[in-house]
Amino acid sequence: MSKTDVSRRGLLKTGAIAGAGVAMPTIFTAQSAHAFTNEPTGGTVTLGFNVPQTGPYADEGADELRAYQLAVEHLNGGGDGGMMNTFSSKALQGNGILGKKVEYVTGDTQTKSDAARASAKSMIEKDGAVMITGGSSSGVAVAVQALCQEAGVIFMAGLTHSNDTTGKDKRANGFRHFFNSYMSGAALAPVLANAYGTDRKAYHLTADYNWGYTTEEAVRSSTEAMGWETVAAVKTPLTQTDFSSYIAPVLQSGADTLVLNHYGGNMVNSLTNAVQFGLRDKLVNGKDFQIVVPLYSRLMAKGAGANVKGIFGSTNWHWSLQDEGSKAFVKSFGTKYGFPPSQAAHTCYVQTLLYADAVERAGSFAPCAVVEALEDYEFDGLGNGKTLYRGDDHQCFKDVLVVKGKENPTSEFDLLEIVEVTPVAQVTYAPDHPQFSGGALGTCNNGA
Amino acid sequence: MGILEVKNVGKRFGGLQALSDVNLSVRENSVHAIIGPNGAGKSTLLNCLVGKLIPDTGSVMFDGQSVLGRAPYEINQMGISRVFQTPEIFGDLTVLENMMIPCFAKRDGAFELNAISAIPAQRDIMEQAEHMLEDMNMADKRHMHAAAMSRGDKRRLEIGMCLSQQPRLLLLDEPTAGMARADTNNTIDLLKQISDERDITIAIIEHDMHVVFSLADRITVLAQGTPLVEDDPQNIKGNPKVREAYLGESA
Amino acid sequence: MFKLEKTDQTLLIVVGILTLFAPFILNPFPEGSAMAQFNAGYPDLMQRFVIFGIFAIGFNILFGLTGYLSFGHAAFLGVGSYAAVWMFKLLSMNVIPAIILSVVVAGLFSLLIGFISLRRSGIYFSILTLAFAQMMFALAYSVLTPITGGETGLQLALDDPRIFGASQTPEGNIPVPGLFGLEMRDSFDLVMGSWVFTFNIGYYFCAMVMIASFYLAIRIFRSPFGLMLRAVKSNQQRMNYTGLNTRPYTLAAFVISGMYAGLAGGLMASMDPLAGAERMQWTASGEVVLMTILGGAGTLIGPVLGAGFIKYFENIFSKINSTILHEWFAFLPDGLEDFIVAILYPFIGKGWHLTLGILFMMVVIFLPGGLVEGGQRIRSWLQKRKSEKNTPNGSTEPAE
Amino acid sequence: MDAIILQILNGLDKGSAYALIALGLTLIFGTLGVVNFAHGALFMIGAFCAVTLSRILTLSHTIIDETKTDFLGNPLKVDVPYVHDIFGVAAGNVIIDWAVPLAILFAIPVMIAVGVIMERGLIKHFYKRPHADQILVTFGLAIVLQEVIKYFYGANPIPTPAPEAFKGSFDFGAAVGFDPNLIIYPYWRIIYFFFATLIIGGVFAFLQFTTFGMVVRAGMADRETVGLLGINIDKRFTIMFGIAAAVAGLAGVMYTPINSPNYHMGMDFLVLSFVVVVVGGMGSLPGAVLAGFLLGVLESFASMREVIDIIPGINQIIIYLVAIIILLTRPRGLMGRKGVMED
Repeated sequence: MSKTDVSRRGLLKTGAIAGAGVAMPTIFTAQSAHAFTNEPTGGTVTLGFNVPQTGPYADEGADELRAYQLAVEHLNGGGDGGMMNTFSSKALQGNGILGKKVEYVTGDTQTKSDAARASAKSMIEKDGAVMITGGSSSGVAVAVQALCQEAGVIFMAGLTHSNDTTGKDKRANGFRHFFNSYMSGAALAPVLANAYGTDRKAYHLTADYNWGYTTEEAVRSSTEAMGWETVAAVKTPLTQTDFSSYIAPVLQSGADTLVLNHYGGNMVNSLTNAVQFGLRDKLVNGKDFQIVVPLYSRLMAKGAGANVKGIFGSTNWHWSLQDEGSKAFVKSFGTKYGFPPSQAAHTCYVQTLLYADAVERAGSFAPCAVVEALEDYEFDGLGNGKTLYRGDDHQCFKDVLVVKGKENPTSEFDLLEIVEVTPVAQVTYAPDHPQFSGGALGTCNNGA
Repeated sequence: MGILEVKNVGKRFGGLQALSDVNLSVRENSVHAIIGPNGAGKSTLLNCLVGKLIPDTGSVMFDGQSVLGRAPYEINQMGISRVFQTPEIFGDLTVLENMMIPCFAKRDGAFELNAISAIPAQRDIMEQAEHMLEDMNMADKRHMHAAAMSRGDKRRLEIGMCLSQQPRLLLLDEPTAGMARADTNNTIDLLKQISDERDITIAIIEHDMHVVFSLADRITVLAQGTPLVEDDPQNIKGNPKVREAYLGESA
Repeated sequence: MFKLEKTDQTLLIVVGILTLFAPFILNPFPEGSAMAQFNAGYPDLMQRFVIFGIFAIGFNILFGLTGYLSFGHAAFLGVGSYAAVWMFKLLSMNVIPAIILSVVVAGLFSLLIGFISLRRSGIYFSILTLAFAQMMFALAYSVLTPITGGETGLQLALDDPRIFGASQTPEGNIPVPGLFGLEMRDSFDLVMGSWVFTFNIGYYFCAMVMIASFYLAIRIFRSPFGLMLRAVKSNQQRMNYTGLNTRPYTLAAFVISGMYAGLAGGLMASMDPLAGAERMQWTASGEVVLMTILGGAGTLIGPVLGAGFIKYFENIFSKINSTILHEWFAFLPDGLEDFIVAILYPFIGKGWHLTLGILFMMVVIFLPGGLVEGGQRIRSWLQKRKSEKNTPNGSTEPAE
Repeated sequence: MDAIILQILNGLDKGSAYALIALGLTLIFGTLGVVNFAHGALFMIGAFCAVTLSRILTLSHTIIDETKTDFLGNPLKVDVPYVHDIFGVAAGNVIIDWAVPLAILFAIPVMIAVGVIMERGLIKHFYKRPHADQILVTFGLAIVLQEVIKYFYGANPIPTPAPEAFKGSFDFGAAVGFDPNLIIYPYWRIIYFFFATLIIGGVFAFLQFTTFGMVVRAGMADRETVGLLGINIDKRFTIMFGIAAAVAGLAGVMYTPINSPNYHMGMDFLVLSFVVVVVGGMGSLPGAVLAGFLLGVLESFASMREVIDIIPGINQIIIYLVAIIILLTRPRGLMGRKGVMED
């Protein structure tokens, strides 16, 4: 009796159709035929797009899905090719990946690690996906990344910002293009010092879970290094909706800056509440009171509305960037969907292209070959300038954007403006940096 | 010395003295009726006997042991069974199952984790329950849902359930309340039969004089929370105090 | 056989056969066909069917028999998972000790929580259990992160100090849970023409445990203890005045169903060694309530059906996207195709919640006894039709 | 001291929101005996009444501004609200700015209609069904309602600000002699508090002083007897359901400037409001209000960092901890009646 670690429907799909009508043979599949999990042997290759389709991040998931569909279109030679034209690697031909037409399946993570793993498993076991990508939270990213490692497929993380994804929970089969908490802190601190001075007293409100912890740590250490003082850091429950009881004591503490280490709905509510309390109209220690949001997304800005005006934060990418890659992507996305892409859409699109390119360059879909092709790979033309996929932790190193809520937005998508493009050198850290300690990458797993 | 001795029992609800200085002695193997006008404290007294209420003062001794402070199930295990004004049975279960539960309680005590053996394997219990159903003339209804039966049958079932525990004292709370005449007479006959055939003491709270005088060996009259008189039925009938307090009012 | 009555025995055998042949039954459509989307015969989902089946069977022992509605049962599933993963991290990758520990730990938690919560009944009991579970979820997600992994869940790592067995495989990967050398994730495929059937070791392990759990549940239902539990639901007053102490009965039922939940949690971790806090959230507890009521509370098979129904929806319906819809209706003229897709689209894929909500309402409105009642109605309708056929002059029999 | 005063203020404000939702829930439970899991959805629909009104007010036609370009380099399309055309730009902006208060007028008829339709179309058939069925069907309804809202409005929160006039906060501290900025409170939250107490008072007065209210209260106490008196209690109960829906809806409308509404805000409040109702005692209106304020204040205290430093995580569990303690010491919540929802 032969054994497989997961089923290989990608193979069987085509094989079985060819053998349709022949009901006779009863074959247990033989192991030797497959070098790795879900090896695509027919004319197509299946990718799994695992994004939140229900729950609070459903809109972000929808935007990710749009980007994936666009990427598939471009990979298969449709549309205007988008960033494939500006990408420094020219391995992609617009004829699918390694000549195989790209197909995809979608799943709903519900932004819950269990559901995300279930849906990823179904894509691997049922649909024969050879790569899983997507997600909109670090909990999901870490959970699915571990699953992909075990199953022997590649995981290209979507939106995940916690240090842990490429820190203590890193895995050899997983790759992150998105930036992380440390980079946010490192990029923001100089801009904040520049704008608000170096003797600020900061009050942190931190979402009480892993991502919140790493973000608080990163922002604290980089602002304190510039001379800021951290007056207090209070943890807030994930399920909190009304932050008034956390915002109200801020002024009493003598702080003159509020840092909201919140994401998604938490951030929308805490920022709205903070502005409601009129914090930004106050004068403390002779300085204007300021609010900082380390991680911005367009949907968060949209949810918080006018409250974001003038508030600093960081993002991975923004559609108003004027490099050729960004312009090409915005153009093809905007033409197809009628509005500019979000940073989540960008990172997902880029991850798909990077995966496809690595497969082309490696000449194989085998995860270990892909890992080798991506590790320490340097590229350009995908929107963030020269970028390195570091081999030590599978984290992309690239420029980080410091942004600010726009005072006079012209549309519901035009909410943030770029204040500074922080060069990659300033956000690079050593692989053994204490904020990323613990855990090991391990070795790549081909499964099967 | 009776099997049930109530001494100086008093119970207060806020500003209302529901019972005061109640003394009562129920002789073994007798039928003792407690009568009284509405609000005389009959139900309160009963609840003090079964552990649902704890009296403020006094003592309640059953067979030489105090029942005070014990939970209803413990008092029941001592040998006191109660029949309610509206039949309290297991409506969702079949008649046979209803009858089996007290048999289990008698055999296994207040709690027994008997989760694996099948019910039909409990032959002794099955036999007891079937036997009691026949005694109660209900064998043909054994697979009926108890809730679907007539009120008279429910009452009959409830009495049967109490009897299958072989209690030493059976407390009945207006067992014929709301019954048609025919059902009432049937119930009287049933209780008479029980009292004659079994080694059992019965205490009955009743409003209906017909029932009381057809059953009771001894009667306590309760008025305004305190016993007025305790005597044999024929003496009660002629007692002017009783007539004034109770019978006169209803006559 | 099995010391069961005939109908129960038939039921057990039917369930056993359905479970063992699930890889065939759940994959009725050939690979590559448009309907293959509805195939559910892949290991993960099959495992989920039986694991949530166990969870719901256990929940039904409490809710179906005693009527006590616990709104925090997922907490026991959660602690079971944590216990199992810790066992993998510290002791060995064998699933047996992990599952034993998860049952024991869940039993202890349910003993404590049940002891306190069962002091109240009705909705007050429900809210107490809900409160305990929500507290456990909130703490596991935040303050207890060092023990529970918090947001990212408790996972295995390459440097786990495993007493029996290596921290890493020779290839440098994390070992996978197994049963004396049989790896839970191992599968083999059977190809028959266009059909592919996957047989997964983990699934069969879970299936065996489920059949055993189901058998145990039947025994409990039919035992004197089960009778007492139904009596508790029917009339607590009469219980008390029949010399029976209801508290230990309800507590025993609570602990047994908590242990079932722990077993389900342990199995989940054995199939996929990760334990996340979301497993304990009130929505997860609500899900098992829905499974049980949807299938038919108090019936033996109902909860299993309900579990399958909801998990099928969650995993199959959520994956249908507009591209697939367009493929299905590609044979139609373009305008009509777009129209039909536009109508269906809100109900599938990301709209699966909507469809599930509508189905809940339909089932509760029209089938108060759950899916089991639906089955009974169909059966009696079929029987009626059959008897109508058997009376050639067409005269129907008088109603009973 | 100032910190404690501030958290009491906070707690009262939070508590007024809890009390308002719990009140509607109790009203439905007390009158109809129905456990309504869709009550949170009514709150959410109320909030989306405000969103809808502000969408209606900003209904626009587009004009093309040749001088500017959009992100793709095409001429910029500018949306011009019709209200600008009708009332002029200045007056139009004021109307748009006041969308939330205006939405109160809009929400009342909508919510009453939603409530009546819900009661007549669905809930009515569940009066005699077990509580478990009621929970399931209303839970299903809640899912359907929120998914429908999500379909039309998306999953992201939608900012719905208060009128410009109510922005900023009031300095309580300075008013009573503390240093400035120590005890500040946003105007809109103060309004919310008074609005909530007004509605709560209104509901109590309505039940206390009108014949309608007296009949309903009698019906809450003993439905059958009131039915025997030949009073059509069903019709009144339908109206009560409409009123309860309106109360939930108004709570939602007024809540929108505090937190941007999203489709799952009802579910977020559902569990909490049930805890409030049960802690107050099922079926007790004063209990619900009392419990709402109590839990609001305690939650605020638990979120003080001085408290969290002593007991880490207390802010995560305070509500549930209090609920457990109260239910263990007072079997039927703060003011519950015997025998209600205990079977």
